[in-house]
Amino acid sequence: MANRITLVEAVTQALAWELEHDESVVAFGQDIGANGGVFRATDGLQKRFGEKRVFDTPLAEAMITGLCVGMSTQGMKPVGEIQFSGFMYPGVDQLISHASRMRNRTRGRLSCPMVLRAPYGGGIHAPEHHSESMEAIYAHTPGLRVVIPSSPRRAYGLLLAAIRDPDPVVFLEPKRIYRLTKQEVPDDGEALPLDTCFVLREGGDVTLVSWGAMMNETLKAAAKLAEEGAEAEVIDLGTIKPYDSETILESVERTGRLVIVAEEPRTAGVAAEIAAEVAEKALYSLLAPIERVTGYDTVMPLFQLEMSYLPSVERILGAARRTLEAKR
Amino acid sequence: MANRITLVEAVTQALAWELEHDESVVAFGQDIGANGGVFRATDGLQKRFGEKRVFDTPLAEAMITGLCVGMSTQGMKPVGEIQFSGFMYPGVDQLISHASRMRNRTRGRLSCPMVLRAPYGGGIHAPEHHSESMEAIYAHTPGLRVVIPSSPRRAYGLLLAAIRDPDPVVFLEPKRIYRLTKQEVPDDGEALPLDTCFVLREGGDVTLVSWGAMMNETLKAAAKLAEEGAEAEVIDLGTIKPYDSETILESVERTGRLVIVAEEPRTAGVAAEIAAEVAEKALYSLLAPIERVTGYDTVMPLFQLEMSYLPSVERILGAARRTLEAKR
Amino acid sequence: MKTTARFEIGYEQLLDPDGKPMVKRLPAFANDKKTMLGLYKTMSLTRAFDTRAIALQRTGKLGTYASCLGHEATHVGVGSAMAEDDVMAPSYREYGAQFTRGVKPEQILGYWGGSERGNVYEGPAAGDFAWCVPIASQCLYSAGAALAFKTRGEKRAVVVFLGDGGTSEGAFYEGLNAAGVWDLPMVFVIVNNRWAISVPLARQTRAETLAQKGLAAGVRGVQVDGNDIIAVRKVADEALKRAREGKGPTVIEALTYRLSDHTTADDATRYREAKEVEAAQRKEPFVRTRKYLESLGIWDEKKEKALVAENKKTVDAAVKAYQEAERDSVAAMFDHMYAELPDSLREQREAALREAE
Amino acid sequence: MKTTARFEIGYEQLLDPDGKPMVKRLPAFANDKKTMLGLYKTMSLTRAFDTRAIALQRTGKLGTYASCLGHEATHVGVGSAMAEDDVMAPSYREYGAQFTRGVKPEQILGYWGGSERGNVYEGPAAGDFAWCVPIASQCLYSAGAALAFKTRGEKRAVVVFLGDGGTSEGAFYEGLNAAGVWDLPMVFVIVNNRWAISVPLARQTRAETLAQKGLAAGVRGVQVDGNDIIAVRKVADEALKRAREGKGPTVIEALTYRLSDHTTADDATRYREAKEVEAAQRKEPFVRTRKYLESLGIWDEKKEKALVAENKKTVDAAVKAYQEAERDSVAAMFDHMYAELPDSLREQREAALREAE
Ligand SMILES: Cc1ncc(C[n+]2csc(CCOP(=O)(O)OP(=O)(O)O)c2C)c(N)n1
Ligand SMILES: Cc1ncc(C[n+]2csc(CCOP(=O)(O)OP(=O)(O)O)c2C)c(N)n1
Ligand SMILES: [Mg+2]
Ligand SMILES: [Mg+2]
Repeated sequence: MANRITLVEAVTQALAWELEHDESVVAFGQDIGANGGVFRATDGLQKRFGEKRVFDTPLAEAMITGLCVGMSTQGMKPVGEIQFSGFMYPGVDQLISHASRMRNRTRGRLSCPMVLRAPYGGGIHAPEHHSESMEAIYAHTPGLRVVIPSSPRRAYGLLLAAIRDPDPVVFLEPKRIYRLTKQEVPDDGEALPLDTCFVLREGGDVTLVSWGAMMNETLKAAAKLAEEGAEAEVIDLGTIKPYDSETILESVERTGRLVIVAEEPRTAGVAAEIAAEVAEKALYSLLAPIERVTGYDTVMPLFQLEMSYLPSVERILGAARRTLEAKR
Repeated sequence: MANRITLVEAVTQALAWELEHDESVVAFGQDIGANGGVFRATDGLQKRFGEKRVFDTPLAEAMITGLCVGMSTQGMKPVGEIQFSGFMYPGVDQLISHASRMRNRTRGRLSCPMVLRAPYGGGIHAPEHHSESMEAIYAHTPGLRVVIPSSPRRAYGLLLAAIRDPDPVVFLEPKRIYRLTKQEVPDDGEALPLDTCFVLREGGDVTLVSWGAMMNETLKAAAKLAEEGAEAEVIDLGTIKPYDSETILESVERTGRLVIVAEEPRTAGVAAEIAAEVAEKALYSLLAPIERVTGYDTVMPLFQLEMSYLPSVERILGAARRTLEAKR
Repeated sequence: MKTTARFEIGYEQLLDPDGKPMVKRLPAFANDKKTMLGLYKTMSLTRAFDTRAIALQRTGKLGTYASCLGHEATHVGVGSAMAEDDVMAPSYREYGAQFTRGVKPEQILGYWGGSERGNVYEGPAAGDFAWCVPIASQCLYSAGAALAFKTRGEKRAVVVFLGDGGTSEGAFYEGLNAAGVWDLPMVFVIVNNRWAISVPLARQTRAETLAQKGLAAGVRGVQVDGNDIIAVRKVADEALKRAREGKGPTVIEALTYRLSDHTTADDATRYREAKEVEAAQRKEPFVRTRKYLESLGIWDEKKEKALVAENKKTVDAAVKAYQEAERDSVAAMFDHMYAELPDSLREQREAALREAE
Repeated sequence: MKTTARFEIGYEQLLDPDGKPMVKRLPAFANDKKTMLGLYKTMSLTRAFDTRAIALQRTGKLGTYASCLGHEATHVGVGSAMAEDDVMAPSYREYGAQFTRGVKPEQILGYWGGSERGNVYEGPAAGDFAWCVPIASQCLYSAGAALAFKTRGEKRAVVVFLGDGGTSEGAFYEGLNAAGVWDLPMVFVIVNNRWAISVPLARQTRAETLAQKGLAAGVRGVQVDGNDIIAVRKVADEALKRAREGKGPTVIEALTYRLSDHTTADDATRYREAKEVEAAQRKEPFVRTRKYLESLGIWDEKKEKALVAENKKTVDAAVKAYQEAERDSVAAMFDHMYAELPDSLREQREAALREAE
């Protein structure tokens, strides 16, 4: 059964599983049918499940998002795809004004068990608007759930969980690592828990928190630190909102040092939230200033500069070393 | 010359000044002409400056935002009004994808000296979508400037500065205090500085940072603390992005205690940013955990519960007292 | 230049302002006494409710309220044409339509009284959408609901109401385009009451009719006299039948007039002429309906009085229920955010409950 | 039901695919040798550029690139009709139009080569908008530019290009409605190349024509054979004249075909039939233009060869300039975010520069 697949194939596998086992699931978006999605995330699904279950839409993101809202209120489980997360903005009104509020507005009479998927993040030399990381907008919105996988196995398990979740989920896929590595991902329909961090590496000297494609650089930095004699605990946020602060607080209480790594713009991002939470709840444990290694407060540049924008292993190491050297 | 006016009248006065002194300024939005705006912020302006300078638009926020973008690239200084900040979302794409990027995209060839005004925040018993505080979305967006006044005088001076600024400004007006107090506001065309905090009260025991309508509760809390023998330094952020962290850091270095008060939802808000910045740059000065007193991560409820959602003087006092009592 | 496409927009009116039929044969339902009495009674209850709601607001017992004065024939005509399992997506003043769906007057008061409990509908409305404040955004989720019905092969339609102002929003157009391309079972009811707060139709669009906006999406469009309950009901019946039969969506432009201020927070004298309102008053929907009923011999002064009394009782009871309802508890702010309360929110909930004590 | 509005959509074609005039009298410019040679030469340069750009991408010397194969007549026809001080709002493949505005081939390469420097146009294009990736969003800022011209009483027009797919976005419609209601000096050029990546027109909308989408906003709409340079230029001339004279906006639907993949990242064989492409190939814009020029006696094989050689030189020079350009410096990421660098960004800039060392 077990097969070695990439992250994007794990997405396809999860979609196929749910389409197969829950007839209320439908998937739609731009170019997801015959074309199988511009990243092939839906490759073969239309052929397998038919045009009623898997279909192309007109070119209108507000509409795609609104279709998710409306279908989900009527007992279906729509999985909408936005071709790139930089094109989600026209649909932000449907997300903020309706998806996130439907249950609360009707005191539970209606609800939105929908998933909105989008590839996000930089690093693939894509054109303008194709490389941004604006997950904080959705994380800031009360009522949404934001989930970001960072490995094939977590992509499979978390997407299953997202589709089964009774509330709206924004599911962002780090396209930079869509095909980076293969992993064994049994197609067993086993979901992973939402709202829970994943500890990818244990260590007592410094806590590194990240998510998405940056997990990769973060793990590399941790390996390097180990060579240097410092054991980093590496935590993958997994669910960005509502997130599992307990695991992080518990770790920081042990290590006393925290570096948060994210490719999002710096100001008022998810990294800020984690730092703030720790500064409130674990201040006395901190042996060093919290470090955020993030994208800059600049537009994600065209690709000549994108690697200068994205946090590098070196930048993470720099921050980690500073916290390790810090003395109160 | 000097006249005692409310915050909303100060907005009108600033608009009138700029319309009078800069012929490239135009103001438009829904119901801002004959009706003078639903809060009367543009009262009398159409009569005074004519329909070419002050005019009603069709009911389309993406369009209003886009008009600002386009007009400003062609040498005009548009001031668009969105009737309530809860209706800005359809225009978010124009803000994020264009207004904030135009200068960078063209390496300075085109730019967007535009202002997008909107009343925001809770506390006036308004219907759904009329009471939210989502400034963090705009603060998180690289390339935007976000300005929020908290008194008639600052409304006048900051709006003048915003209109004259060569880059796009989201100008959010705390409608809860539109008519709360009157202040002398000389109509002298003097702008106040952007990107600078305003220290409203000096004190050495605890730093209270806030903005918008919450300034009022924060100042009340400071007065109460003074009665209790603790001197709070009260800082009005003024410009939310890019914000003046220096003044805050300097203050926290003196007081060792920080409470941030904001009516926005808690997760990944502007308050988180300030806390994170302080936890990075002034950690060793902190004598107590940073406290955030914010809205909850819930939908801003309909008005029966809105006062339970908004930070109260009591909540601020509770947080301030906790930080004052904290011992390392 | 050769001509590649041609279009026409039709207009339906069956009763003149004096209640006289303008065609030889009215639709069958117009001769059905029960149907016609039902329509009139709901219109009348709506008016009674609206009047009282404004009074409640004026005396500080209700929040901002959006009146439906003048729209009763459109709202009731469309609502009554719906099947129980159709779904309605209102904007924010279609009380008459909601009454046909079993929504209770006290719920509407509850909503404008600041509680989400007002949106917990039962009966035919149990699957209906709640009020939608962000103009035209209902067009998108409505398309989603319709697509769900189509996907499951259910013969159900979605009726979405929007205003003339709402037709300027991109969301309207995207919803319309979805309806067109997938032949969705939808009826877009554009309630053209000539004003969007202070903005008259001429400043909203240059289109000669709003029905023609359907053409942009290849969707059938029709105008109707929105003060003519028989015409409204007829075009709604037809549009719903087509929708349910898979024959595609319809745009109905109902021409009526907002006789009231926009909401109780508005003062329409700032921006429109009294004489325009007076002229519109002469075409309002009640007189002609009543006269038509009289011409059928099923209505008279006595019946009218009895109805007024009955409506008063109904509305009194609703006001009482509204005023006696408990205020929302702080917990309610948290308990419907997610199906299950996440840990982080649990903490915030506890803090809020502590503070409320 | 009475009819309240009637509409027609016209279609303009002047040359048949063999370059034979289909009307007695072609527009005057069609007999002006200089004009016609200019149009053809720009089309030809565009084709040469496009071919080379694809080759560069295939050999790893350029990022993803969007080909304009087949669109040359539409792009050049419209661009050449513009006055210098008009403003163009392209989407992302209108190279032919940009060449008429003085944009240099090396700038276009620079952009697809990952640098914003590619957007620093000079000459007539100095006030033009840069490429716009978020589909149809250019329709809104274009309306803003047009409103600026109208407000200042300038006789300048804005030309906005979008694709068939783009007509499904609300932004297109909102921009159109603005143009209609204020009679803005705008021309919306819908380049209907039948495909939006893998989605054919029939899945994009049910509207019979895209020109009729103008009707939703009361805006004049016209179809044109987008492979017929004379017809395109004619309808563009007319539309721009109307716009500048304050006679209002026009929607031009140019019917053409995307002969290439969507971009170099796309593989169109996954979703469309070779025979459809072959059929379209037979109507492509070059043959008929050349044959028409030959019929005027101003073109022949020799001239064609000379032109090919000249284009090669031009493109070679552009490629050289592109390849020799310095890569962007890290500072560039910060220096154009605001007119003046804010303190917080100064700190980030310094950190980035330190890291870059
Ligand atoms: C997206 C959005 N923008 C603005 C508003 C504020 N607003 C409320 S009602 C209204 C006018 C609506 O006019 P119309 O669509 O004609 O409906 P009517 O009120 O006449 O029934 C406006 C501008 C809103 N609710 N939503
Ligand atoms: C808002 C938005 N959504 C999606 C995309 C991804 N995308 C790029 S081009 C394209 C198809 C555009 O088709 P069309 O408008 O017909 O223009 P064409 O490419 O055919 O010239 C899509 C979906 C985008 N760039 N912007
Ligand atoms: Mg209206
Ligand atoms: Mg196309």
